[in-house]
Amino acid sequence: MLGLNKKDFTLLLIVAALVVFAPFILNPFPADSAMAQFNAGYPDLMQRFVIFGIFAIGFNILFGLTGYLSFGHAAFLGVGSYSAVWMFKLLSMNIVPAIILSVIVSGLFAMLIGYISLRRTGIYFSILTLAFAEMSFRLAYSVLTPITNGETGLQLTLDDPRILGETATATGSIPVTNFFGIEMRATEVMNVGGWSFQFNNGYYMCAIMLLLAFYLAIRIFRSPFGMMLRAVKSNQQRMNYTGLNTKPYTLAAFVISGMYAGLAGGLMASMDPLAGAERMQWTASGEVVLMTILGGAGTLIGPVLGAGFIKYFENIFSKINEQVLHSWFHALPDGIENAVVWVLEHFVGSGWHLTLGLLFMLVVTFLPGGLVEGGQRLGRLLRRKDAEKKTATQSTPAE
Amino acid sequence: MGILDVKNVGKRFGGLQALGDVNLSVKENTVHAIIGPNGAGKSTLLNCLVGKLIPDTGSVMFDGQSVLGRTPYEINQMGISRVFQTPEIFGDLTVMENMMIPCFAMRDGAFKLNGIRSVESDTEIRERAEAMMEDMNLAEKRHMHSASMSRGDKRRLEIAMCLAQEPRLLLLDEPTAGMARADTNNTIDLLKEIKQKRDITIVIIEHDMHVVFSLAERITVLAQGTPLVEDVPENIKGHPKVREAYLGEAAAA
Amino acid sequence: MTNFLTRRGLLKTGAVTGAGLALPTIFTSGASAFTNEPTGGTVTLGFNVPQSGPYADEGADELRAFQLAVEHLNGEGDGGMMQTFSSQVLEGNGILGKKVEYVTGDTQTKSDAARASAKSMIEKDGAVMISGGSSSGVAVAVQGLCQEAGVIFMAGLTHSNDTTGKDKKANGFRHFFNAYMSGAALAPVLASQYGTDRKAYHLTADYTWGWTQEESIKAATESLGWETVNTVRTPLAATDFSSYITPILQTDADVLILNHYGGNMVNSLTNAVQFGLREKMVNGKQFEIVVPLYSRLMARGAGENVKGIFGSTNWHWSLQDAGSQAFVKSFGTKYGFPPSQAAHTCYVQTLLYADAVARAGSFNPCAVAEALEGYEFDGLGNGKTLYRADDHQCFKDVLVVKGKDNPTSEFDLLEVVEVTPVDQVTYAPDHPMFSGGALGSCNAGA
Amino acid sequence: MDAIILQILNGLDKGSAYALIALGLTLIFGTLGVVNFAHGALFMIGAFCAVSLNKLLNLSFETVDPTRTDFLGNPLKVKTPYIEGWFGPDLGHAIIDWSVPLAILFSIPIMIAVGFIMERGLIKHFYRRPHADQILVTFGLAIVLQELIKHYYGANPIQTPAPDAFKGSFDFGAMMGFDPNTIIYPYWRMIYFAFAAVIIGGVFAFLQFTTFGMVVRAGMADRETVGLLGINIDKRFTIMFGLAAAVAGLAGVMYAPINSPNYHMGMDFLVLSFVVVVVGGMGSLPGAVAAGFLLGILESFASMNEIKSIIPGIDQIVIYVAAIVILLARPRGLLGRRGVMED
Repeated sequence: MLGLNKKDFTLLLIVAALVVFAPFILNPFPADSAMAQFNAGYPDLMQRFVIFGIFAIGFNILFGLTGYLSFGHAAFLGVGSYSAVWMFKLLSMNIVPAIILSVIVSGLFAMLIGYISLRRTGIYFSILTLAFAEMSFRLAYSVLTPITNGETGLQLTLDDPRILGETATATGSIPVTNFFGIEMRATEVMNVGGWSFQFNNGYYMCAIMLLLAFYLAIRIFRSPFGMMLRAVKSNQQRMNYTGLNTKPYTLAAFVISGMYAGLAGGLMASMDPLAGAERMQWTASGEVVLMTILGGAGTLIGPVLGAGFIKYFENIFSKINEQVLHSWFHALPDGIENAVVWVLEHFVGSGWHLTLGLLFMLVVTFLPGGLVEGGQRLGRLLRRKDAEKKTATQSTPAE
Repeated sequence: MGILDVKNVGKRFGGLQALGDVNLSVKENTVHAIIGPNGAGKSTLLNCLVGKLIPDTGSVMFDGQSVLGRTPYEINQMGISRVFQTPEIFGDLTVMENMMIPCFAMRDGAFKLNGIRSVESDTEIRERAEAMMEDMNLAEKRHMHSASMSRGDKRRLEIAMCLAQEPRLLLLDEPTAGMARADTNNTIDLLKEIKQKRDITIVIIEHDMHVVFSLAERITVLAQGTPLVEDVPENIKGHPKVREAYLGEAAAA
Repeated sequence: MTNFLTRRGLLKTGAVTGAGLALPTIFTSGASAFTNEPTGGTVTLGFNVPQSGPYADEGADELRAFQLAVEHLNGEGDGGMMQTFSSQVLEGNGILGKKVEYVTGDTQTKSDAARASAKSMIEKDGAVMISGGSSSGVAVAVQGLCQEAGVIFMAGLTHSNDTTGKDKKANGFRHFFNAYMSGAALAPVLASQYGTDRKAYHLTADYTWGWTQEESIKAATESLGWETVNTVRTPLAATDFSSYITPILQTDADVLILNHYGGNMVNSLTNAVQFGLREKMVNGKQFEIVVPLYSRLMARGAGENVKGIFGSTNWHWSLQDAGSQAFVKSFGTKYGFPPSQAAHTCYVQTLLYADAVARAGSFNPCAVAEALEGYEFDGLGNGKTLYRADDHQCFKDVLVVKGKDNPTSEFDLLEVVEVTPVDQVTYAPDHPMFSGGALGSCNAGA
Repeated sequence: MDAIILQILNGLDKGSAYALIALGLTLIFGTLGVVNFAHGALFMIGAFCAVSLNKLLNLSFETVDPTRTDFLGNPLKVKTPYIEGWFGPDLGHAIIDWSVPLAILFSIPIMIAVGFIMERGLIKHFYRRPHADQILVTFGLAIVLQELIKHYYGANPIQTPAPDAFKGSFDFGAMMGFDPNTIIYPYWRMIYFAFAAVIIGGVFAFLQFTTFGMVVRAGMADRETVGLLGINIDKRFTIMFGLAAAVAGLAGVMYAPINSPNYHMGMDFLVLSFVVVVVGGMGSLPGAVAAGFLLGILESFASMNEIKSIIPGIDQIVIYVAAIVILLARPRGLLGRRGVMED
């Protein structure tokens, strides 16, 4: 189906189902229950899951396939965001030209940086990409402020030209981003019993993009091009002595992953028309590296899982404060309640970084292949149990 | 004029003259061995042929065209394939995939951005790879991770990958180094079979005289960066200069 | 989607029935009149403070103040500044009878992260007002978001002119003072202390706040006769300022102005003192260092180096007016140490918001904004204060402070030298440093 | 002229810190082949050893002074450090005053222990894992370490002064015949430079002249062969990790008076120290040291007003520009070896 084999097509279907039903899946707890804090089914976070998923999928095309570890991919995301916001400022609030421009601009930027950085391999390559990205960030933060609006981030104002759109709405506000009139920020709320599910246009826009990006990634993984990239990772020497020029292969992978990053950046700006320079900082580049490794580098679904994992902690765990903890444990006797809260306090709220750090260590120590391996192990375990059950039932009559 | 003509090639590394003034002509469809004691410059010469090193002086012509100044992949595309001392294969890939890569390289050239069509659907390449694996007795291992194969199988795979490109010149750098006797004999048989079936020129660098004398039609002896003798195997065996070169080495050791 | 604070409260009173869901209706075309209209017995406020990164301690102090304000609004504790506030419409029964709940988030002092966490408070938790923050970049970014979402933004610590200048928004309000006011308050004191014949050398953090601070203090000192020798931009990420300080030795500058905040300020001041600048004599004058924006929390990091150094601050716990004393008392009793200026502004902002809602009789951001615009109040620690309608900036007295020579405790680092009256720091709404940009019209969302 | 001399001094001083951190990082790279993202955290822990000793010495008992009041109007509790109570105010004060130099002694065993625990408890399981996994696990560790420090010490920088005796600055200008007060340099920074030189010299001497060092150097060149010789290289590598941790820690202790330590100072230095190591060339100790000083000096010069006025913002990016230029001109950095971390 769609040029995919059965296994890949199933994977695509599963991802599609997860993405389409995310507003339900991520909102498992009734809105007024104590566990509602763990609900992640609100538009902003769902958009982030999907956008960072795209970013990580793209990064994985470079890192997972070729083994080239770029420490500067956030620069492409940042450039994509800036391009999109400029498009909103100058042309119109339609996201289509904005996203197209951001993909093109970040692709060109990736071509430039990739062409230079790919002259080196290994850690030398990593440091070159890091250096370019850090330069971009620092300049964006200071000297390039006329283009980037520095620390505050590039944002829309009431006096932007928007030649194909309107400068300001009739009510005197800044117009909103849209897809041929469909407003990205519009949300429908569905209340079912104690649950409340939010369906956001912007989210579904991102979701469609994710599915396209994911589908394209599968095709790349299964194509001769993907195989060549894996061969580059495996043995460059043999590549050269097999009459293959590795340079254009790696450069193509670099540019493609840069364009994925640009798409993510453009989408991010389309959901929330502000582009902050921190998006380009090395920590942001490091984050996508962590997402990919955490999920499982070189696997199709891993990076998406990794992205979801990190964004979930950043957005959910950081919001659990002392009051919330007390509300969970108020049934306990006071002394114990305080003790439990005191312990947990370290790991949530302002301590969310600690939890994340510990989880990084645990996952990589016990699941060398990342979260995907965790899933595989779980699957194997279940199958084995299943098999045991079967053998048990089969062997019973024989006795 | 042979298919490969090396004229006056010299190469220095700092103060060390690795190759002095090497002249060598390899005739088409022959097996030509280059032997010599350690440090004689055999590997340096080989590296000059495939573009890994650029000689300081002289010329290297393959089929009337100069290979100098070309990158390894360009030289490969001219029709020269190389087998390494330790098998260089794509360890992370399966045997089948290993086989398909040279097939792609042969059909699509040094670079083709073919990112949409799946490998599976490319029957032409699959068939070619299958045929080659069949030919080289690798078909049963097609789904194996190539890194987990035995050394002999890796060597076989590497040779198969080279042959899949239908090269006119195959360079072998000590193909039996570190192999057990039985594997060595298998490799000899394999090379003989290849020679029998195909129109191919083979240049082999080898330490193991058993291998050399089983295969070579002509032998060049290299010592201290210069060719000592070049002749048919029968004449090499008792040649005094050769003895001196090797015994000298033995005495030094 | 009510947060469970609601639930907790309800459980405690044993009345679980009929809890109306305070659904977040941001960006929806739902039935509500405005974004996140509170329909149940509670109202949710969102406190967005830095919990990680260099300003985490400042963020923690802001959070303490918010918690205290919520307690006081709900009628718990001693009421703090609610007693001394000139407006007495708040009754200690929440806001408009609705119990005040709150949610918190981590800005990480990054525009992106701050917007993400503010969005989650609006979209997920149904917050009707967002407050807090410890940097101007974040304040401007979140203010923009609140404008789009249709909720009120009560800025926390943000000192850049832009927040109520070129980036001002109809839904955003700032109680904290700004760079212009710092300059205007500080310059006369500097002139009287150090004379009018001085040559100043500026080191400025290379980002928007730094630039507006430099512009303001430069203009203010120059108008008093000072000469500006040089203004040098330093990278925000710099940790060692030695290579920016040594060139000063070669100039004839006799005052160093550090337009730095936070970690930058601690390091640049420490470095400047290390290089012996304070012992230096230039043209027969003692070399001096000035830090236009002081933060007591940060000053601790610079230790003894702050002694005798002038700067300005929005508020200080040693003020003797009834409002300040009431606040210090209730904060100090609860947490064991005096509040910072960041805590003060956040506490005041929360009360001002609640008061405006109460006076307007509605949570509708447009009604609240109207109640705040042009509102004059007193008793919140800064004397008589005006929320100016033109730019949503508070105008009040500004404190000029100096590093204390003999501190009695680790909190007792600054002493108030002068309370600069409000008239002296007031500027026209169309002042060039604040021009460009417009409030726009208030957005109620929905 | 005097401006240039000053910037060279600044560069040497910054370079000392970079070189010390990069030295430890390279030791770990070179010997263990591990990409240690927690190395900055070790530097930070070192600095917090100084902070902790200072706090420890300042542990106080309280006496109530009824004549003064605190911020709530209660009688003021005056704190007196126990040390001053035990040794008398003068000696006690002197001990507190010298807390940073004392912290050097205090930190060495702590840092070595931290290094051992890290290596035995975590890093050794990652020797044969891909570099990506090493990055993830050490990055996780760095986060955990800095969050723990944040939890106990807060996020604000903590002043950790040098002894009073070293607080002033030295007038080079007067000595060299320039105008007085034009070339002055703080004592403590000069001490830092000298200290760094001693440590770097010590590490080199250790590797050069001891049997232990020779084995380790051989191990850096070819781990497998040395292992085949029947030498227990693992044990030595553990010790090397402890040594690298101690070097990073000492760099941190001595750095504390220059800039007040805070919990994320390790992360601030992390990226920079990686750039330094790579520019120096993977696996080369002299390269790391040379690159540290080179980048330190470049950074100082780039922040001169004369240069900034030609290229605005150059001081923000000079290190990265230099890194790019050097890596493009020399494929393996200044002194890197072929094949180390190239795949």
